[in-house]
Amino acid sequence: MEPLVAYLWIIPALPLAAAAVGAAAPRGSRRLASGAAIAAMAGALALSSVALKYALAAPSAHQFCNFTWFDLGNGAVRLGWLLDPLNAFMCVMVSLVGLLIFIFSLGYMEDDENFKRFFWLMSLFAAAMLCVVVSNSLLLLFIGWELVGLASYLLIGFWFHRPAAAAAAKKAFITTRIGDLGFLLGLVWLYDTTGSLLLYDGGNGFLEAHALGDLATQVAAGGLAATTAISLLIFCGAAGKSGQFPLHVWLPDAMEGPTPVSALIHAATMVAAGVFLVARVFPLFSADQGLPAATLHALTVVAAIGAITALMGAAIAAAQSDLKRILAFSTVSQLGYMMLALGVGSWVAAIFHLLTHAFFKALLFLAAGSVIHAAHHVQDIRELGGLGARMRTTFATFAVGMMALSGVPFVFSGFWSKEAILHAASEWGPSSLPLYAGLAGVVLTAFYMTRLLCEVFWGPPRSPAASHARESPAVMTAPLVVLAAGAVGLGFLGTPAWPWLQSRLAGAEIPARPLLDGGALMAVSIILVAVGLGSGWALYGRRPRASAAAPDPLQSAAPRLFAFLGARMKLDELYAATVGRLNTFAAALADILDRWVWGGAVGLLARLGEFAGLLNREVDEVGLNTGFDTVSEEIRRTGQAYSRAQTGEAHGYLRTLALAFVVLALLVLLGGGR
Amino acid sequence: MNTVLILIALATIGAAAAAMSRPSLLNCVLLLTLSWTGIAAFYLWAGAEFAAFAQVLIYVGAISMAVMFAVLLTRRGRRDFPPRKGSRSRAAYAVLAGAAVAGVLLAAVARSPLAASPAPGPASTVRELGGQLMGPHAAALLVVGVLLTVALIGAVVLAAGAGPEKPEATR
Amino acid sequence: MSTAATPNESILERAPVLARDWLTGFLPEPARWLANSLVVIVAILLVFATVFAALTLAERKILGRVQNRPGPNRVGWFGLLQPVADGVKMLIKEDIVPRAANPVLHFLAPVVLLAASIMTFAVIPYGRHLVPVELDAALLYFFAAGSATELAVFMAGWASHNKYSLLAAMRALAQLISYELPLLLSTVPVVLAAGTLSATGIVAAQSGWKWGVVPHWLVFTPCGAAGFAIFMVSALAESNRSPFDLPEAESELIAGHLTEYSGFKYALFFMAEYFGMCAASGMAVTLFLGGWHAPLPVLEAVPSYVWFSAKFLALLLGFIWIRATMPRLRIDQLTRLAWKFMVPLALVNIGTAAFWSLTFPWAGPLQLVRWAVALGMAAGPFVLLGRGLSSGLGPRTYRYA
Amino acid sequence: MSPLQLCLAFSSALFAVGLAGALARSNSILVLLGIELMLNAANLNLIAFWRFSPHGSPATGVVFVVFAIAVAAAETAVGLALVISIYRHQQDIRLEEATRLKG
Repeated sequence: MEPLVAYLWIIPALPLAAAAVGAAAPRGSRRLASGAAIAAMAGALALSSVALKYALAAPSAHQFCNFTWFDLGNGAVRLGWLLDPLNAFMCVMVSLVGLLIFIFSLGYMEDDENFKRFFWLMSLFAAAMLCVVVSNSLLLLFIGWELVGLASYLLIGFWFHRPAAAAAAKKAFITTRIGDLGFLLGLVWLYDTTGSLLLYDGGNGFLEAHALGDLATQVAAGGLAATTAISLLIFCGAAGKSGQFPLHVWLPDAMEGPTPVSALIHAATMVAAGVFLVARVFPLFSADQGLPAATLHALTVVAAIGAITALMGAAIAAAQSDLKRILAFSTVSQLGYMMLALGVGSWVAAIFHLLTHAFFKALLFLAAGSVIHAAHHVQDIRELGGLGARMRTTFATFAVGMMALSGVPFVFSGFWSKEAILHAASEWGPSSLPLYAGLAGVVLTAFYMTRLLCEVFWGPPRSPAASHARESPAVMTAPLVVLAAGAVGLGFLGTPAWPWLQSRLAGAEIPARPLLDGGALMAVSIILVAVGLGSGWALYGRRPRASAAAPDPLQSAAPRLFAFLGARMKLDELYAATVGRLNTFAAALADILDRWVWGGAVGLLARLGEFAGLLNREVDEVGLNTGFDTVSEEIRRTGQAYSRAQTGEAHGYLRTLALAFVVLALLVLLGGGR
Repeated sequence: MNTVLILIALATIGAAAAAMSRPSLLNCVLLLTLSWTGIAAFYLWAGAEFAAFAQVLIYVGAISMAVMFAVLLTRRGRRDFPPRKGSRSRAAYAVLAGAAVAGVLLAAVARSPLAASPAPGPASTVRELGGQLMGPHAAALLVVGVLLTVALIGAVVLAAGAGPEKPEATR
Repeated sequence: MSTAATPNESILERAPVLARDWLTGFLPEPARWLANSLVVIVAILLVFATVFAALTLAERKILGRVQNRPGPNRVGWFGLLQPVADGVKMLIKEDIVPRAANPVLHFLAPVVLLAASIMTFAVIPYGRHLVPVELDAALLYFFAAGSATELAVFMAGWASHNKYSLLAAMRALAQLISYELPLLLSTVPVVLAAGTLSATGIVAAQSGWKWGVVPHWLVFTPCGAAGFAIFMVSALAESNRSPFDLPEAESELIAGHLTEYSGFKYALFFMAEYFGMCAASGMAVTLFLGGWHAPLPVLEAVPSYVWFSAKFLALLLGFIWIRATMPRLRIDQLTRLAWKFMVPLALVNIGTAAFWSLTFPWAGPLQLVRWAVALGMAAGPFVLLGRGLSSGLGPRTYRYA
Repeated sequence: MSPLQLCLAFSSALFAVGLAGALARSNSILVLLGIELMLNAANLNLIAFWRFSPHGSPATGVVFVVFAIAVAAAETAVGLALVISIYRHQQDIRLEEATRLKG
């Protein structure tokens, strides 16, 4: 029987089929659409787990199966499917989280009339994400990448009748598009130099030694190595999709979509795609490490961007008042951590953090979803409060998620994955700045999560909706519990003492280090978490805010900083000021050019033609006609003169004849005509 | 030899001159017929019998008849009987022109050194003439045949054609 | 095979010539030529005058007998002196000339007519040696002289200054001109066969007998027979005889163009008519009936002029016979007969003559084919055109002048 | 004066008479006949030269005359027909009247 990889394409195919069924089904068939979606997701999960078993059987081998999409003259475009531990783990994560979120949305989207459309869009998204994950060719990956972008646009703008949602969808799509442009350029450049976009192709895939070898030697412009330049271009795509520093502005606004969408797309999967991409082509990124002469290493750029994003995300999250916006900025910050991990060279730590983050961030979002569902779509934390007593399970699962995210030691997965990143950062040669940024991030994360917890769950209910909140139905709380278990359990797979997950991912046995090895770094991080939690509880726990209008303790402490952070560091305005104005200026310039320069020229030509026509008529009228008239008049007059000779008098003719004859004869006779 | 010629010449010219001067049309035509017979007589004197008989047969027999009919058909009234005022001067001019032409021709004849050959003229028999007609002049004969047919049919059509209005015919 | 006739030079044959030579013998040489011609002229006039007289009588006698009545038998023995009586009557009748008539033309008309018809006798070969004038283009001369008669008829019509006589002259002219064409065309086959225009040549061409019995006369050839028929009918019309005697028929315009003539001029017109008839039959004999040749070689002994006179008289009797039996034709029937029947027939006859002469060398059975085709070509058109003549005649439209 | 010159004189005289006649008479028919006379004068010349030509050529002269006579006949027929049709239109055949064909 062929190796499993040949059948890998079925995993994305199932949700795609469900999407097709959902789309084709008549409007009202809600049960059919949701049932198909969930069944497809379950099938995908089963297959992914089987694939994982196969992958784990030979962790270091990259099993691939390539086929020709279409041949173009002499060259042929070849795509392919890949199976190795990284793919397998991602497949399982995506399908598992997807399945739980689908089940959750059954309850959440209950009273929405576009129920059917929601489910087939979600399955379309899942199919696209799975395609990105299992593809062996950058081109196929790029196709999936674009479909994911489309699905996110459609889902963010799900309630399109709300202008904010439509604007947010457009913003998300355009910013990610800018990133994708860089990705496409890198892809094209790569294809041009290596001649193949296949990752692994029995030796001549571009990730394999032979291609990388000669790629590294080429020096692109500005002293950058070719691989560095290509990697940076690909990183643009990743930054765009994963919401890294310059291109993160769309993520907070993406919260306009329904909460399950935010959970699935803007927490677990899509944003993680960027990190997965960089991890996937990590050999390309790290190829220039060996070149001492290179002025810039791709990974240092990644690390820098990651650090900046982590700090900035955490800081802004602390000053937000909207429940989902706080979680969105927390996601931005955690993605910054993953990029930081990649930058410092450990893609295994980044992927481990990605997996754990997927579980507890999905958990937090779903819990927020159930809160919003219960509080009749009130999202402002200042108006919520006192929900702990009213929504027991949601409060409990939210607390687990909060502790995992902020990295409460030893029990929760968040601590182990963040620990691995900090450990990798500490070992990074060039500079230790990323380490300090990471540590600062830890404090801030702990602080804003406790602030969120206190504001929402403790204190008096500050609005009628909050006071009427009831616990969500079982169909919503069950996935929360499963996710909570995942958030706790997953951590134990990757502890330094027993690095099972890391070794599987790396394909090589990583030596087990004693649990408290490097105790100093671990102790420092534990202390920082405690400081964060304490300060959060101090400001918001002890004296929870009495009313919605009450000033925020942080605000009273540092009003200008708080306002600055509240306004998302004014990045949107900055962009508007720079890119926006540039765009309008370019448009105006084009308009002027078109109206005056080209239009002018055409107008000129038209007038020229008109003038030529006029000139022609004049010359014709005056010059030629009169000329002809005079000439013909002349001819007519001479003709008339001659015609007068023809009198019609026969006698006259005969007489002239006779006389002429006589004259001639005389001439001949007298003139001696001999 | 010459006396006969002179006689014929004088007779013919006299008849022709008389024909041209008589006021009455039919008398003119008859006198003309007489001059035509005079010409036929000259042909006989010159020895060309065939030409003479042809002249008599065609001119005296046929053409005179046609002219007679034409004259009879176009007799409107006697208007042209009294000589018109313009005709006096025109006759004078005509005679003058005729005299001038005659004078020039006679002068030319008198001065041209024509070698007179007293030998009796060649006798042309009808067989020889037939040979000539059918030989070198065969084409000309056919053409004349066609010409005659076409002319005569044309004449018939012209003359017999219905005029724009025939007042006197129907009244 | 044809046997050439031994020229009969018997005394009788040469008698007239000898007589003439004896008569002119008395005169000196230069005048002899003139005398000869004078003798000939006088002889012709005498012969034909007597023939004219006899003819008037014979015609009235025959008409009588045909109409079962005796005819003139009062004057002289059996009416023999009737012509003399008529002559005397004509001479003593008053010669009336209309006042408004053009006296010169009025007198000149009969003279020209008689002169023209008498001139035609010059070329007819009466006997082997009795040819008044030996002309190369004799036939052409005969028709040239014949055509002069039309002029005289017009003069008569015009000079009498009478509307009816003028109209009658025009109708007579139309008839004469119409029938002159078939007359000339019918002689073309003869000329084709004989190869010459001279009368003696034509007669010579008809000498000899086929199988010793059938003489070589042209009348016995298909084209010759058709030619002879057309010639006779046209001759009848030319001399204003019987079926075509419209101009001076009593039922038409009184005496036609002769109304204003009386007395001797009237007689002259009649004499000219009879001379025309004689000339036509004489030429017919020369052209078609072998001139003075005897019908059988055995009869060669009989002098040639006897045979000529016999045939000549036979034809004259034919004329009179036709006059006795045929009804008169209307003017339109007459002209239609000429233009739609006689002229086309004559033209076709020329075709048959061409065929006849071209196929002369055919031998044996081909001769039969030749005869059959020639007869067909002669008879066919005759029948077809005949049938076409009276068909399609619209109702007569009378246009009153 | 040799006979030939006499003949030529005769024909020239006839020609002149014809011309004078054509010019003098106002009646179209007589003008036509005048021209006819001029034609016959030409024929006279032909026969004269044929009669007195030195090398006794075959009957070309006579052939020419025959043809000339035939053509003259055709011409007269057409001329008379024209005169008759003019008469039918104008009821008058004076030559001065028929001036419609002018420039």
